[in-house]
Amino acid sequence: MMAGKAQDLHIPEPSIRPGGEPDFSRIDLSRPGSARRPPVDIDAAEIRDLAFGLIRVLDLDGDAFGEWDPQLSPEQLRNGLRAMMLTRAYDERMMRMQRQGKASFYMKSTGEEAVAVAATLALRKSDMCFPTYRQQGILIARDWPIVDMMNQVYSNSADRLKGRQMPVFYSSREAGFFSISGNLGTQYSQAVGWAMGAALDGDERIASAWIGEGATAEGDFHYALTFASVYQAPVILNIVNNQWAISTFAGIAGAERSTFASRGLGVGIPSLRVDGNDYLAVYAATSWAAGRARAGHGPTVIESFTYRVEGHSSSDDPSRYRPSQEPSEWPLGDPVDRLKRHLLRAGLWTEAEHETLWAELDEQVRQAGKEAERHGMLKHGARSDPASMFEDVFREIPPHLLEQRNEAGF
Amino acid sequence: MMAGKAQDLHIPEPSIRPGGEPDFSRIDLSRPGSARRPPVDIDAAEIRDLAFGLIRVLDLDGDAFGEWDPQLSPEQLRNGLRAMMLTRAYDERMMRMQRQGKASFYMKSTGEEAVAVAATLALRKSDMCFPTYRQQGILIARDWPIVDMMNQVYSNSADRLKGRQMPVFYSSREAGFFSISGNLGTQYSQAVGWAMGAALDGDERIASAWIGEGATAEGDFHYALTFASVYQAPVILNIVNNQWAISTFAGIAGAERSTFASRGLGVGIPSLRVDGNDYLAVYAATSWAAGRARAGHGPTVIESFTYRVEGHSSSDDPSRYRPSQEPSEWPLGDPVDRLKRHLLRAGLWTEAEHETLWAELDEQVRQAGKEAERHGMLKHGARSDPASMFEDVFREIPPHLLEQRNEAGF
Amino acid sequence: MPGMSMIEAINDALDVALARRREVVIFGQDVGFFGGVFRATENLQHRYGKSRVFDAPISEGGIVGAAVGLGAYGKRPVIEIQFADYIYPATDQLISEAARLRYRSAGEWWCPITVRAPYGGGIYGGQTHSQSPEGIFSHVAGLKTVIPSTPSDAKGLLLAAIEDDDPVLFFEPKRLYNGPFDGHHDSPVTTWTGHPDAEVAEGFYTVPLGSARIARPGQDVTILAYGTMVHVAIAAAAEAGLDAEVIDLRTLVPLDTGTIFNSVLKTGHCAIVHEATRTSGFGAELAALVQRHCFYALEAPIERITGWDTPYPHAFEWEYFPGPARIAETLRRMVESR
Amino acid sequence: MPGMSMIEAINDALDVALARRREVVIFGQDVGFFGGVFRATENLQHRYGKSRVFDAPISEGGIVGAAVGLGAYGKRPVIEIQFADYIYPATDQLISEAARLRYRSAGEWWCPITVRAPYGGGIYGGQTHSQSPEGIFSHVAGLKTVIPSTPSDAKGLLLAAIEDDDPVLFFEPKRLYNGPFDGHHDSPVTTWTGHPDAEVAEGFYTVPLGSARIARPGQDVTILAYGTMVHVAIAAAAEAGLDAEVIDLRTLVPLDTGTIFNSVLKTGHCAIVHEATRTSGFGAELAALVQRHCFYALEAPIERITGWDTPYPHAFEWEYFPGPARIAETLRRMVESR
Ligand SMILES: Cc1ncc(C[n+]2csc(CCOP(=O)(O)OP(=O)(O)O)c2C)c(N)n1
Ligand SMILES: Cc1ncc(C[n+]2csc(CCOP(=O)(O)OP(=O)(O)O)c2C)c(N)n1
Ligand SMILES: [Mg+2]
Ligand SMILES: [Mg+2]
Repeated sequence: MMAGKAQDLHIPEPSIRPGGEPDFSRIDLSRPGSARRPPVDIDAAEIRDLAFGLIRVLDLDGDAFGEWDPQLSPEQLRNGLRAMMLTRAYDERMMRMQRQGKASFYMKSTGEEAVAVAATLALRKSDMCFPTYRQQGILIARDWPIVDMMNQVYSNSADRLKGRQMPVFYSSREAGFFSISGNLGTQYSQAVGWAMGAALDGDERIASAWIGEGATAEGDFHYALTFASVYQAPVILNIVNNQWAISTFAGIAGAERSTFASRGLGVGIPSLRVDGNDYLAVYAATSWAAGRARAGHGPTVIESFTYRVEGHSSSDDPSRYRPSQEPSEWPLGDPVDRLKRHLLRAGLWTEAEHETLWAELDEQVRQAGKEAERHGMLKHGARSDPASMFEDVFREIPPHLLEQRNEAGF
Repeated sequence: MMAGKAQDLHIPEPSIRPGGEPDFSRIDLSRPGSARRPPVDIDAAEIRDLAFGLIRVLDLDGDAFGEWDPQLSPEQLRNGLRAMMLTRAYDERMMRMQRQGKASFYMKSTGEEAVAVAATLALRKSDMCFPTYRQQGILIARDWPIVDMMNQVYSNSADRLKGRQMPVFYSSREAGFFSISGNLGTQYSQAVGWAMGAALDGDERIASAWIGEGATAEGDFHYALTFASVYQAPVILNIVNNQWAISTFAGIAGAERSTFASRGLGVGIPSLRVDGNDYLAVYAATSWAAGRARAGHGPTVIESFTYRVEGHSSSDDPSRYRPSQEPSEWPLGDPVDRLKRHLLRAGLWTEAEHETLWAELDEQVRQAGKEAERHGMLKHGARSDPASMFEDVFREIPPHLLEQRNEAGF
Repeated sequence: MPGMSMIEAINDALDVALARRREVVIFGQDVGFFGGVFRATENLQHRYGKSRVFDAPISEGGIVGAAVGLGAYGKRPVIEIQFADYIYPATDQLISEAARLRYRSAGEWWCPITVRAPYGGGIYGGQTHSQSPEGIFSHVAGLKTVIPSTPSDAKGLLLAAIEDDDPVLFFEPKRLYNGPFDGHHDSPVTTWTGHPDAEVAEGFYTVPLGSARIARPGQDVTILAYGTMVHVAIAAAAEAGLDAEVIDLRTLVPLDTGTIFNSVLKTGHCAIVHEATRTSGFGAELAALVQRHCFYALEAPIERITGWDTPYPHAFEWEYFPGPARIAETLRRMVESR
Repeated sequence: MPGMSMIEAINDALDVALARRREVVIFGQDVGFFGGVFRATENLQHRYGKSRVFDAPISEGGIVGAAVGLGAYGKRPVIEIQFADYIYPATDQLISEAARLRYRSAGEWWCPITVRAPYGGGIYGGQTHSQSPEGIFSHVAGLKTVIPSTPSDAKGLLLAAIEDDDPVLFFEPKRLYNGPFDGHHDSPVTTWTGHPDAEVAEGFYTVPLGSARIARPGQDVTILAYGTMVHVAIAAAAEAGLDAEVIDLRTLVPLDTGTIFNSVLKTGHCAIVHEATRTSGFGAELAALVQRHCFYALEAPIERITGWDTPYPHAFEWEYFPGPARIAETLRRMVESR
């Protein structure tokens, strides 16, 4: 991996472009169960290797191995599976609705459900999440009504965000889900600030933030790591390395020379790298980090190594920049499928139950969809009152906005 | 060094404040000569330890040890000593002049001369430097006329920068010394851009940038490391860890949990940590990094571990925030003194020669000072033509600025 | 002279610039292999190679910082900020560095960079894909700001920006990329095909920075506009039944005050339209200048028809947008007060 | 009621705020043990402890980002940007986040933060210690901008800013920290001692945001000013021998247009002074508003006397600064045109 001569600039390039055969040979897969699980009060300096390895619990057959196995109860496992499946069912329907012109935009999280769901269910419900647009699984894991999410996507009359945000830019204070920004990375330093507040108050709650591997190049990523280290804030800093940032492969974010988890080492934050498609590994890493934070040992960085199975968004066509069969050849499998196998192997689940659950979730989503559509869709039916667009710029509407509202005829 | 409980926020604090006894016990001093010198094409992953150690060549008696000894010729050694001494003599005079009201502001580099001088003399003269305000030693090492520097400090009629910049914000394209900004950190990503240009052109020249440990918390530091890693730019990224950022100790920049050199590891940049008061160590590390860059192996991070002996600037009074005897108890000594001892030990220098050189340099500075003062000083005597303040906003003066110049009566 | 859409004209300008000057390098998010999310750099990496056109990390500050360094080295970087809404992480490098490098070094270094960024609303992009930040940068001494409204101007202005030795912010009205737009969002979408301003000359040409264009000559009232709003203003004037003179500023800094003042001295009325929020938008500067220089000719107050002082709301895009109805109503009120 | 300098009044306001509300936390570069490079936070860490007043990394973006998070948690952060010139790395967190959090979450979260920053020239600080960036932020919906001109207002406005549940930029005229300044830089330095506006009431009080102050009543001409320029304007009017009404805006957003318009309707003349560069400075907005609302009362064009459209040049600070001579000359020309 050394650069070429100085005589030209090194421009990283994925191993294969459309038309070629997907190549995942560069990926270094450690054996499930092989990573050690240190005590939560370990010094960062003693576990630098964990930032370069890959913590895995489940093998591809669904068996669990090693110290990181979180030993979840059958109910916990089935809950996790259900939340991931509901997330997927929700994504499927909403993208279909977008294709039908019912929403202006949509973003799926297919293949990355564990990164949101396991990382949420390993937290307490009162912990605060600072997600990106690709962690709808958090809301679902917290049993947030999907009809409410749909209302937001449709910007309809029941949209709690009053039509102000693009689809999928959810916000739910009640669910501990911070308002999604459109500007990448900003939530990261905010999460650290929130956690600083919790530490100041001796509050038991901790914060957890997510960022895409592409967005780690933003300043806020650096600010967050620096502040988290300096003030030892009780925060989990998740990096979702799904290999792609729109059309740009992770090499342009610096993946050629080191792991994203290793970014934490430079400021002495304990940093883990986990198989992001392994529900148990993500769960275990999150539990460990949450334990650290709650015991006053400060922040943890967790890179979840995963793969963006679908296009970036409804506006994207990934076949323009990567082989279309790449997703199906991703060597770390599918998180839903892997957790299902685990349940099957353990005799806690059957194919029939699985089918029934899919049908049930599809129906749940369909019913929610019908309910949401009754409240309108961006270009059809009811929206919020347009006059409300002048509210919430400030706590009270100042005179110049009252005048403008008047001018606007509301 | 683990944090306290989550029940309060950890706020780093220096071990001692004014009134107390300076305490440098936390400083881990490796034995000179003990660090290995890897080949320049080494993979970053194999030398992570060098980012946590301390490369030292000279012991405090002046003897040189180990693989990092750059084996400089007597002339090179004496040149280095001379440039450091001239830098110090220059600083002494200019601060005195500032105290006399002849300049509005001044900043010394006392104790940090090696970080500029050795790191410059190990480069080629055609290499491009992107310094901070504390590397006047670069200009001096490149034999730039100190009278020209003084003209800038005085904003006088001979100031090439036409009175536009505060004192010490030099610029010299001819000397390969990039225009100093006032905004911390910005030069860092610019240096990487410059180096990218050189790589694109197959130019043999490389770039070297400096930043204070305090300013590493800025976004540009992160941008620079990321871009340098991604594009394998031929650049040396120096971090001058002089322990203080105005009144703020390095712990607030993250020094409690890791070294500044280790910041480079997260993006896979080979990173060295050197004794910044050891001329030979700084020289050797720079040569190694320059060799890497010129051979097409990309960037290097170098933390120079040093100490800011004086106040931040002429506006600062360090006795308000650190024990006044701290500077004299700094365990890594003085770079001028240490190089002098080395020359003495090697029989290449005598106390008498040293005294003579001081006298000569003092005189040189005095003469230059007299010459500069003849061109005026900010509040006394000649300045540039005020009408020139409307020039160089753009390449050509646009109509609205012509009008404003008119309005201003020029 | 084939007809081109604005995005094609921009792509063509970049192509010409790459061919013409070895120093031109293009980088930004997704601009390499993929050709940009709006396709502005389509095929350019393929044609000129990875060293001339390449992807950059998601780091606007780093992109501009690197561009400043590349410019100091001797390159002529043309960088893309994927949406103007994402320019803010680069503010320090733009304001403190690019804008002041020539000045602070008394001409030793300068910053021949062009920053392209799609701006403006009309695509249901909500608060982070719709902004018009031009007013902010027009306040900064040392930056030029350019905004085209037609394919042929887009090409000529972009080539002029790239040729320029000073930093130029080149804001592209994304609503016009694929067709002209008069503000009637309910009408069928039209393309640039057959539009007179879609006649784009081949090869190299420039439209000089600092010269406005009379997009529609008229006698009753002067409308100052740029970007998307030029087309909307023309439609609004027609709907108001007024013989308006619509001036397409094209460059905000430096500003062609001559063309503006001459028009207002003639019509005695001045309306200013922009999509950006009103307070301290560039319309404020225009109003301040016009009242100062055409004071005795003005028959009515200068009016600003702009986006409201709120973020751009996704579902109320068209209530926010200063569309033809709002403009026409104001125009009518202005001339009635005669 | 002891006399206080402005910096003492600010320190006092912070002291009162810390004592009054547990949620107030203060952080920024060098504000902890040291008490700030201008001494605004002197003794506060000592008094309230490290958890209430602490140093921050040199990372303006991080400081504001953390403050937004702390605000979302329920704290009320008061942060210091060491010089307003260094606010730009925080632009994205200010514009994209702090300003829009309440809006985009429809009120679920908000941003009760106060950003203090010394601004303006007059201390030979050159291009990076002299800037006045208020115009930029006044364009951003969701931010309030406050600038005091006296010790007693500084305290009351700062306390109001801290009490406010929206993000407030509080720009402090550093040239006024230790004494009033009328623009005569060659005159002996004066302190606030004995100045009527240095009478600072004890304890908690607020000066409401959004209300201007008539700093000097008059009949001939209205001068709109804020910060340092209020004092300069008063001196200039005296030197021009005019009975000027000087309005100290105190808050730029929201703006007290009533006080402004009433004055101009009375005097028929309006001059605007600020230190910031002219083009698209806040003076542009003021001129646009005044011409719109006082059109028929205005007897002469509104004039702006401002910093030039150049960076702030170290050696030519006083040629750059819109001092009393320049203002007086303009005032005279304005009323002569009567
Ligand atoms: C500051 C900023 N710059 C650019 C963008 C445009 N943008 C939106 S998503 C995206 C890719 C993000 O990739 P990554 O961080 O890897 O997250 P992923 O989409 O893979 O989940 C880009 C460039 C943005 N939203 N904000
Ligand atoms: C963006 C920015 N923020 C803050 C400052 C104010 N400032 C000037 S020097 C300084 C301390 C810098 O410390 P360090 O980086 O360690 O360099 P040193 O002075 O020790 O050489 C600060 C905070 C600045 N110049 N620019
Ligand atoms: Mg990604
Ligand atoms: Mg330092």
